[in-house]
Amino acid sequence: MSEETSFENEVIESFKKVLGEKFVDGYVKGKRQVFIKVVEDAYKEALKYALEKWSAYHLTTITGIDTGEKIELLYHLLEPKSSLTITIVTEISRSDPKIDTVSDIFPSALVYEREVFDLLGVIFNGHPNLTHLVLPDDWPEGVYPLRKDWKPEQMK
Amino acid sequence: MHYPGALEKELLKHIPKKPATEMYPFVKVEAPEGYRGKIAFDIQKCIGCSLCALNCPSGAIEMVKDDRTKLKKKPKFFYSRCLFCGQCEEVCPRKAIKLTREFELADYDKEKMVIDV
Amino acid sequence: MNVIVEVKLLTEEKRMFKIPVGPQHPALKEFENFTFTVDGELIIDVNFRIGYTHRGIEKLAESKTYIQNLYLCERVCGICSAAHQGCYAQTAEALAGVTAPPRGVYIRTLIWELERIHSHLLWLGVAAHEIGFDTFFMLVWRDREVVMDILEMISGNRVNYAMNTVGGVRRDISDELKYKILKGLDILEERTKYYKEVCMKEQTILARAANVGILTREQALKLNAVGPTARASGVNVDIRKDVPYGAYDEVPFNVIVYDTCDVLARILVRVDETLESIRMSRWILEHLPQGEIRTNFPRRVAENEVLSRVEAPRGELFYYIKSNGTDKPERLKIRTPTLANLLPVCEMLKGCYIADIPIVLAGIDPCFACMDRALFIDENSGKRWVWDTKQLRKYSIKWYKEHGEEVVRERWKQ
Amino acid sequence: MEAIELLILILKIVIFPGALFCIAYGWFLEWFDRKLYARFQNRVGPFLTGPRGILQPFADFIKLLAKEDITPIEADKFGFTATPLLTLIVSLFTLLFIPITSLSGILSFPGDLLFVLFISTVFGLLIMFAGYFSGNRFSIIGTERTGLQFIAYEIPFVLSVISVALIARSLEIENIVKYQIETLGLPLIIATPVTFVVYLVAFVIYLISSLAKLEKVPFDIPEAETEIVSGWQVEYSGKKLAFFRLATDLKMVFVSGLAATLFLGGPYGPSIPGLEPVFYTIWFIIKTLVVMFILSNLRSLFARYKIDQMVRGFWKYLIPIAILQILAVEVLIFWGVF
Repeated sequence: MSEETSFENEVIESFKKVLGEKFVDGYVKGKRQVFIKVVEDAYKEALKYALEKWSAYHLTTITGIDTGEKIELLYHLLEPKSSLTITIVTEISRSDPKIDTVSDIFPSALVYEREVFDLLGVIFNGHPNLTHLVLPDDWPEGVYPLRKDWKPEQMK
Repeated sequence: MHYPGALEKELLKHIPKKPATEMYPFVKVEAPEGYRGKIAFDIQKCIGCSLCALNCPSGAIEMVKDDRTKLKKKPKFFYSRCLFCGQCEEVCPRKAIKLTREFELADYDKEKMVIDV
Repeated sequence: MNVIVEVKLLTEEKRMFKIPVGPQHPALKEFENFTFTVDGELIIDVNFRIGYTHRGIEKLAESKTYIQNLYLCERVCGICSAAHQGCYAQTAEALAGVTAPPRGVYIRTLIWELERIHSHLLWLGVAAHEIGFDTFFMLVWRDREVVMDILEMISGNRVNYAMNTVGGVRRDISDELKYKILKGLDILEERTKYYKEVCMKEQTILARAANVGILTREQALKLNAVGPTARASGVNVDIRKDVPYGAYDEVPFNVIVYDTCDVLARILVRVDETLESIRMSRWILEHLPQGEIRTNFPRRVAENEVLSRVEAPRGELFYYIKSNGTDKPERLKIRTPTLANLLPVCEMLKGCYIADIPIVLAGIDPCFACMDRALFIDENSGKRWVWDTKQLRKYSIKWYKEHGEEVVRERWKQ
Repeated sequence: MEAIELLILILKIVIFPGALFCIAYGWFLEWFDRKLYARFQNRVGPFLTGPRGILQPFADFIKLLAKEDITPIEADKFGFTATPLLTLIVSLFTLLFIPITSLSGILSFPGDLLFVLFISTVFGLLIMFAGYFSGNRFSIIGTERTGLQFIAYEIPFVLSVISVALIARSLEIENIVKYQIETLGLPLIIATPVTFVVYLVAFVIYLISSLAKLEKVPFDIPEAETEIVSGWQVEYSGKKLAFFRLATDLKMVFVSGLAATLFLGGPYGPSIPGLEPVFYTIWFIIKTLVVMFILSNLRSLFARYKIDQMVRGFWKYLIPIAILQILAVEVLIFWGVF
């Protein structure tokens, strides 16, 4: 077991070293799947580090989860050659969800950030075109369907 | 080596051949063995356990009152909503539900698209 | 100096001509909108607006059990239904710590490969149709029926196979069926080889596909292109090899990479992958292990989170599930390959001609319904927004009386 | 006496072999084309209306007549309504010059070949108007493309026709037909080995440019369905579309009829004396069907070219070849071969 997870642990250790206090938690879920939880203002640093040190250039997607009190953002990165999946997890406030865009590091984030904005209402500072992606243009302002307190009946 | 008209030989072969089209509504086509089509329900075997209704992904099964089964309930199938996934067939403990090979189910009236044995 | 700049801007502005492609357009088989700014026949800029088929699947999944979600995920996409369902099943298995038996995994992999054959042949036909080659389209689709029939024989349906379940697969493959499949695969291999030959010989196809819709290797890497689109740009990325899942660490196969970066490369990548898939299907059938095809799956799943990837016919498909101890998932996230290829396709289209729009758009094998995932059926309250034709007609007439004129006017102002 | 002659002429123009016959034959050719196209693709094609679906084009026409006729807000109302009618009239008019029942057309005068060629170029212009008047974005692109395509295919088309006129030393269609029969004894294209070689080239050029004239694959660029939704005719519906489709069918009769006239010896063929009109009509139908077979085969064989490729191809290859071919004919005439 220890041999199998040694590579994953090495990844977690390296993040711990670089981020220091901003590193919150690191855990392994399945083979070559590393989750790194960081504080709100260090996520960009972590992403950059994942790109530079572990060359995880492929941003698969950004998942937003409404946990009730906070909104959790998961940046799923992939490094295909060593099949390493790094997920950078960060939590932001639910009442005023604002975070900087990462589209300057990962251009493909442009679409995924719009999706998260559309469905969860997270505002990405510096995004050039933060408009509806999947919801219709006449969708009411401030209604975000993927939040837990939104029920489909509200649409009637 | 490339040139326009690489398909010519193949095309001329088709002229005397019979077309591949199946003249479906005029000539009936049989669905293969194991096809998931219209639901056939056997009330004799049913015990009214509601497992099918609980597992149905599209809510096409509703449990209604019926005295013939053990638990005084029987499923009513609205196949206008059915996905034909066969989950009800799979979970049924008494094999009372079976998906048949019948597939011509379209109707103008939604009310008629119900199996209520 | 200023004046000159201004004059130049004005004339440029005047020369801009916007053509809307979609929401309904013959080049798009589904509803999306791309607005092209053109100068004569040359495309200068592309804007997209997606979401016309948003069905709210991710939200709906939170109110359904793990078993019900199987069939929901299957309906994210029609063409790659097995990829979605299989990916969901495999993620859910990892979530609950269940391992599917080897025979189940092999059959699942077989369905994935057969689906790839069917999807790529479908795409080849559509691509031929987009460049006006209807004969090729008809012939390819005629021969695609062989693999459709195989899939129907195995699973009981042509499109939504419903083969996978959490913990394995639902149907076994008998020896008699195996023989039939092998026979069908022989026909498919012969025909696919012939079509590849035609693609390389036919001058009109080459004239439309070669050097069209260029996406360089650097752009593909930077914009995170996935699947055959990336492989046609010389990026050696294939989830089946990179992050092996299912039985792919045992099945021998080659990753097809072309480096001409154009539509022709995308055609050849897909045709070659079809041939590779036929070979793989044969190998899987011959090496099918004995034993069970499924195991039990718990009704409730303890708190956990897991992500997994599948190489769908269109590229990397991504599922993320978070559970909360009940029988329903807390969050289900789907990232479909078309969404990832959206920015690359916009990049490809710049500098193309209007005539290239259909084939370049089709070049990524777009599946917009996949990408959008949406519809407001409320399961809990039982309220349904399903209308019959009469109501729908009434509503549409009413809507157009109210809005029609102004909408048309507004369109014209643009 | 004159009144009866006039009546016969009117009957000829209106019924046989004029308008009504041509329209019916146009529908027949469309059915033949669709059926063949389907057979090449291993499909069935139209099969429901009438025996083997032969009435399908007629049924389509009737259906379109009954459909809602929409005029867009931005369209030029007069032009939008007038062009379909004009196109129909012009395409009917050209057919009066094609010999069907006898060796000359219903209308015939010295130099009518040039006149027919001139009118047939009006097709292209009318298509441009049709697209322009509907004011749709797609039809404007379709118009642009029609214009570009027009300057590419019209020259080789005319050159290939003129080379035939050169050898017969006449610009009258009747004389060209008679020359083939009387002087050569056989249709131009198979009369002698020399004419075969020279006129095969002209015939091929004629067929290729008539594919462009008829807007069929690989030159259906102005109406390319997957690119610009059917281009210049995107806004037309109902009766207007029905007229356009009928005009397209008539163009098919014209193009195949002209090919039969110029290269295949017109309606002439073995016949029983006294029954020439009947036999000539049959020969005309056989010859046009041969031309249609080739055209259908060609259109099921290729992918659509891009407009730049098409124009480049025509100017780079087809026009020089057509000019060389005319020069070759001149030289042969100079040497006294013809």
